[in-house]
Amino acid sequence: MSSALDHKNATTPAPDAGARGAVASLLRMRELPVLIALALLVLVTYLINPLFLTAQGVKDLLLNATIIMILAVGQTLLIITRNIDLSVGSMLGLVAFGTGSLFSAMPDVPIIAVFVIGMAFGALLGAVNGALVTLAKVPALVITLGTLYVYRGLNNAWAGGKQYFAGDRPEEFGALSVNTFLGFPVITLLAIVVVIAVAIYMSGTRPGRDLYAIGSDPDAATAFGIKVSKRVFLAFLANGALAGLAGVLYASRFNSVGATTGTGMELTVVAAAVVGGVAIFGGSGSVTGAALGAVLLTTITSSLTALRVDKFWQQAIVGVLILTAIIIDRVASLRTAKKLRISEARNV
Amino acid sequence: MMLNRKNKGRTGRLGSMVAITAVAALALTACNSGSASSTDTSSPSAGGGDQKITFIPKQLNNPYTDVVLGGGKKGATEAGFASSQVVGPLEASASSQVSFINAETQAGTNVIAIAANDPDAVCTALGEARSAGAKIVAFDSDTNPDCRDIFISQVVAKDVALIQTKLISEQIGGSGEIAILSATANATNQNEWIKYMEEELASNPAYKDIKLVAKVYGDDNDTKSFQEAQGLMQAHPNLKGIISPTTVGIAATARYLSTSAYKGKVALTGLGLPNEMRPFVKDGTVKEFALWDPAQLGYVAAFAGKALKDGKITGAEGDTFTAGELGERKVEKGGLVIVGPPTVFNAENIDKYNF
Amino acid sequence: MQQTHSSRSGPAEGEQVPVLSLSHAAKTFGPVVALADGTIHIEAGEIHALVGENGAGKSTLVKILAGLHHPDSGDFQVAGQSVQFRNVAESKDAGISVIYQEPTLFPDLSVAENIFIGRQPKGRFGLISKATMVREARKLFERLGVPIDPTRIAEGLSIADQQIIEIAKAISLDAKVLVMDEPTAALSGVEVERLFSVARSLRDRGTGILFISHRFDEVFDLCDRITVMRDGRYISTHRTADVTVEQIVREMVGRDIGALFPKTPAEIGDVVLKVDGLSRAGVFRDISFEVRAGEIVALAGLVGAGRTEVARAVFGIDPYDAGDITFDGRKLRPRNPQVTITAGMGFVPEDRRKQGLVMDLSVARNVTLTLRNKYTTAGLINGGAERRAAQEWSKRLQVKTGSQEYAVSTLSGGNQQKVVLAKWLATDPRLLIIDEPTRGIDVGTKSEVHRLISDLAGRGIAILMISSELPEVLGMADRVLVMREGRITAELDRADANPESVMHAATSSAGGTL
Amino acid sequence: MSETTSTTSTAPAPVADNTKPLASEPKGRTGAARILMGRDAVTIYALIAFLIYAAIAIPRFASPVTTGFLLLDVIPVLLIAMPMTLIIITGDIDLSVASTAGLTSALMGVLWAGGTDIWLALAISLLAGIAAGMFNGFLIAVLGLPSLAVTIGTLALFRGLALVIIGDNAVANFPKALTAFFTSKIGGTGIPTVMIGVVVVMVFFGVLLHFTPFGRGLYAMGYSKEAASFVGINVARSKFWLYVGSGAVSALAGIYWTLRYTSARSDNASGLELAVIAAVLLGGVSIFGGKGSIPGVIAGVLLIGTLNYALRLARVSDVVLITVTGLLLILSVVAPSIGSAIRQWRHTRRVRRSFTRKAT
Repeated sequence: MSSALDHKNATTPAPDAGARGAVASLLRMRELPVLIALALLVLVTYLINPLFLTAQGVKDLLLNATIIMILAVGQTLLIITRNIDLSVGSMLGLVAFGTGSLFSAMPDVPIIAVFVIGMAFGALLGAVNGALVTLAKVPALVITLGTLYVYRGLNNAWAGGKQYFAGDRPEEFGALSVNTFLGFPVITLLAIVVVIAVAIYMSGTRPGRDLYAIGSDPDAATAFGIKVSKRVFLAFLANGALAGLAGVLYASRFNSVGATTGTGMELTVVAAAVVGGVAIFGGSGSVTGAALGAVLLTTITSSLTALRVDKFWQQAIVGVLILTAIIIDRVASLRTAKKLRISEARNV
Repeated sequence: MMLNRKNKGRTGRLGSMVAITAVAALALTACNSGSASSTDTSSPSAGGGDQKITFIPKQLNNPYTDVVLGGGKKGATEAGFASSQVVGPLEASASSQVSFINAETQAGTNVIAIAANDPDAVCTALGEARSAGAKIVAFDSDTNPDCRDIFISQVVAKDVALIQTKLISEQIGGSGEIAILSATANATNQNEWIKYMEEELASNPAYKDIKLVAKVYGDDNDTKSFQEAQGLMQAHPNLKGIISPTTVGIAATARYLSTSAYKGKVALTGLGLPNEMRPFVKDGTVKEFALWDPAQLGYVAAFAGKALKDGKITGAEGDTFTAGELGERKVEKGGLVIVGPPTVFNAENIDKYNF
Repeated sequence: MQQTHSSRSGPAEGEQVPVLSLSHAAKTFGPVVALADGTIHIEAGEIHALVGENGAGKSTLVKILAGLHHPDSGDFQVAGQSVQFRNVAESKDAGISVIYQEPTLFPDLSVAENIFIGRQPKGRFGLISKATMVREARKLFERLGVPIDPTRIAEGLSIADQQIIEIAKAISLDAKVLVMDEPTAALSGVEVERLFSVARSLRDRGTGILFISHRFDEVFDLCDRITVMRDGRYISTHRTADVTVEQIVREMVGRDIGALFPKTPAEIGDVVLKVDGLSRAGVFRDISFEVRAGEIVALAGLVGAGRTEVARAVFGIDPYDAGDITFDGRKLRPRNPQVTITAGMGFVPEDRRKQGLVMDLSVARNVTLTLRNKYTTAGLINGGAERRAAQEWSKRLQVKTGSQEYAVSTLSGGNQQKVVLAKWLATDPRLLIIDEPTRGIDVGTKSEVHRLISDLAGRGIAILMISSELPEVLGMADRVLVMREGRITAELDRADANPESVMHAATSSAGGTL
Repeated sequence: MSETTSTTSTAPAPVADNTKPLASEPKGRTGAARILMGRDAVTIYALIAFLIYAAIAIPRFASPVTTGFLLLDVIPVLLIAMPMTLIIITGDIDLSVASTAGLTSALMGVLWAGGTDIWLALAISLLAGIAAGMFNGFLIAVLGLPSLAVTIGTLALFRGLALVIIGDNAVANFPKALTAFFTSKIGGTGIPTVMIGVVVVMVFFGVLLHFTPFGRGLYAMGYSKEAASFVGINVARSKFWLYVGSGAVSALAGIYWTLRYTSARSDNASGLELAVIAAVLLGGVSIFGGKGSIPGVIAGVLLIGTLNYALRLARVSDVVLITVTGLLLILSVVAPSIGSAIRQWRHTRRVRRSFTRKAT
């Protein structure tokens, strides 16, 4: 009997399963359709209007995607845990205006300090959301709808009619969104680093995997001993910090920051995540997918302009994309379910 | 996502009720004591009695608007209003001004000065205000002429249009493709200017080599204007110049140009605030642009309102009134009052202005 | 009746400190006493069985061990150290690993990840090494001898496979104490044998194992000692070699089985429900049976055998691929519960909180929920008529509640079950499907529910009862249909139905021990 | 929104217990107490309290003029809040309502500008709203897609179609008589004439929810879709019709918006969905589904509307207003939770104490 633990000659999965599995899992990857759609879009646009992929064109495409990309990454952390943060636009606005104020109060502040302060400020705002959601155990949708208003109100009260302009900020700060490195704008590189870092965190660390577990089945996660509240709180905090980073970058890139900066961004961000294959009910999806979703959405805008297509179509196309994304997910999951059911039926 | 079906407590009701009412009351106390936008003039001057004027801009918290309203408040005090107020929406949508007009009607405000987001959407509400005895002064952006008593225009619409076409023609050397980046598609003032620009470009032989290839709208939103500017470059590779007859649009476009490869290659002019445009003029992105003194707009609007309310004028063609330190103004055809000629700003003179 | 009240009996051998020792633990939920005296002592290197009827307090005891519940009183020691677990993690850290009856996997995560969640093996840069994780998982499955792909996601796995994964998880934890709450309920004979050999080798390595099962053959085959519980109390502990099955059963039940269920003979009438060749791919196959008026037909079998699924398909909740359902001579349309209800069928589901009742609504509204269309005037609900009907039915079933207006969530489990019954009786049904009629109900109310069911049959209502409790099945049913792995494997008359015949048909591994 | 697509058996077996979780769980209340102390009643009290406060503290507030202007302002929210209440009670959501209204408005403008008879234009616009609702209903009820994701998609899609239809244009020259009717008042009461229609809609949804078998079923669906299907409720069909209703009422709101402001534009009513949801939640509807009432929601809408109007009358900046709206929303959900959290904590402490007492 004692041999059971060392017993080796049980049915071993075929060794080549690994290679086949790799191809299969590549095909299963939810990022793939987004990537293909993006590639097609860029290609078609380029063929019709070659200017689309000039150095400046590429730079603009990347810059446009940068801020939404960072926000989508943060939002994905939350959606994966079955939460949501609708207040990102308001948080971004507050931090962006805060960045302007900071430069105006202390023109010589080191740029790195601005990033740190901006992210800390964002993290604080995110922490308020997280604390309300996890301590009071109320749905994130309602809480962040509330803080969407509250933060926007604070921003208006703080800024009033005041705006800070690009000229009020040091040139090196603005240059971050102008200068390029290997053809990539500096802030885009920063965003890509963020995406990679968070992607590694989500797939390669235990706390990251815990987030998936929480979203997959919150009750099971509790039963399993995962500190659900703590993880969710930290996810809100991280999302806030990323919104803060996006706010600082916004101030670097755009001309003015004021009371209305970032209004209405929340739905674009959620849309980017959904298009990127993040399941709205948690448990699956990746930050890479969400980032690609963000790039796809912003690229559509640029493509339509470059193609001189009536820009009125843009929003409708975004809507169709979102619906397509969720229908794809649904069809895929139904097919898997059916396949599994039938294969098991054969086993019986 | 809102699946944490855990907490379904249904007590604490009294608590939350008390809390809700407390917040409401608190909010009101806060507003009664120190409302940011209300400044009661300290010395109601002779003859003013207890007349009140309220300014309703397109949108609060907009720098250009703030300059206009600064002049308006000054004018209101000098003209002898007992108090002047500024109320308005946080977003410049067509219908958002209506409830403010309604509240002012009910508050018994004597003069409502408004910059309309949509010429028609505010009409019914303004009509009710007038039947309640209020005088309506439109400024900056006109309403439907039937709905107001008088319109205080920056300058002669045609002049504004002409100066911008002249500037762009100079900057692009009299030939090439140009585009217009405007505010919202329904903005009354911008549309009128654009109409004159198009007429001028078509009729004036000096501009026969200039081709207007696109009109886009940035909705007076920094981000959107920025991206529209970017789109223009891509869609029209031969673009030589852009006219942006709106302060938000010109600043956003300047920001894009100055940070892109198009800096110095594509000319930009339009209407902008000197304080906002200063860095772009200095770094060479923008050579020259124009604007009137926005403060004068509000200033004259206040005096016009006073004259209307006192019955000195009716808004008919030929009426005249004195607008404080700016002297006498005459009402022109269609109830129009012109404030003054536009100023052209460039690297030499821009430091002399602070608004 | 034998009195083996050795409640103070610690480990019989004395000198060895038990690896886990719980003494006189009590746990109440409001007025409900779930556990009055939970006592168990598990030694390193033994497999210890815990037996008792449903509701004896086994699950509560397991939850205390797992750190999910905090006992109101009692002494809890692990390896001689007093412990008080505040949460699951602390229990896990102390070396206690629990496998639940119903596996709790994360459906979106891969199988390997489900096994290693929270302690994934790390590779370079301190990051999770997926390759190592998959390799380790594969090793575990090899050891268990099951071909599950560790890279697939858990969603869509059969209960048996989910159970295997739970076991793999616990094995990988190298737990000091392994608690298995009915792990074999959904496993086939081969899988059970495999599991047992793993369990034995774990024991030989010094792990203490607590094994909970209703299958006496397994208990006697596998375990070294047996602890019996009844009505939330510790009864006795025996060495397996020293006792017989009969002895254990007597201690478990504490009274004569026959007297428990007041089944009154009823006149059996015409066929009410006829199911013919019902199949659903992967769920059940070729199911045919009849239920007659006044007859109680029990659908027996192990959890996961497909009993509930058949009932749901008959009622119209789930679809089916082939077969016919005839009710009162008329063919029923699939997937339309509304038509089924109108035709005269009722369904008392197994999960009261999720399926049977709307917990936030009042007693009255729950009772009349099935009759939404009955008490209406011109399409509007007639509140008075509704309340009167609810009043009448609650009275008839003796639902104990302060008011008809109280939310049903304020009632005890037994009274909630009565509300569910009332709800269906109010529709004047011809056939009632009752899934696990007495699950989670205290012993007192239990016999009340049984009497009710018996009465209903007496009044000519056909009853299709699904039950996992063998005594309930044997005591109540006129006829027993036994299901295994999606098929009906036996149809037994009341006279032929006994523990052996039912268990034999339910498990392919001939369970002739009892 | 409380459905998961998971097919594995993930019943929260070890967590949920069939017994009651807390000894101090509130006892059910009887009829009168339920009505007087319910969560929705709180909103009604708050509304009354605020009305009294405003009438005393804010000059000119207490007048029929207030009634008129205030009601004209809240009508769109009031209308859409009705179907939204039913949808949220079933545990779903519809974020596309404002876009449907915008689409209707745009369509109406284009039709009228294109020379269509005004009544025909109205009818077509209403049908368009119904079609939009059917589209949502099809995706959510028939295909079983999550409502939150679907309606974020249609929020963009319908607004996009509005833009496609009317572009940047605005149509303003609607028949004077019609637009005048939309702002006219009933005699000297100050109550807008259109309120008659709005009341009809409110009564319709109120009766539907509270006095019909269909409405009774919605609560069951909101608590548990399983429990609902076990009592013979056709969950999919009910959902479908709710979205159709939502589309129809959103279209009415769009028509009202167009004619009240005499302006058909693509951006009409944009952002209104959040205002509607905020009001519905403030009115005591649980975002989890299963709880809420029409009177509570009406009070919620009026509370926000009155606060808005009163603050504007007192010339308080909109800045304060949006902050207060947000705080109210947060408070309305957090306050009960804090209460029960405190009870939970007390319970745990009591148990702990008795545990240690017995242990020693």
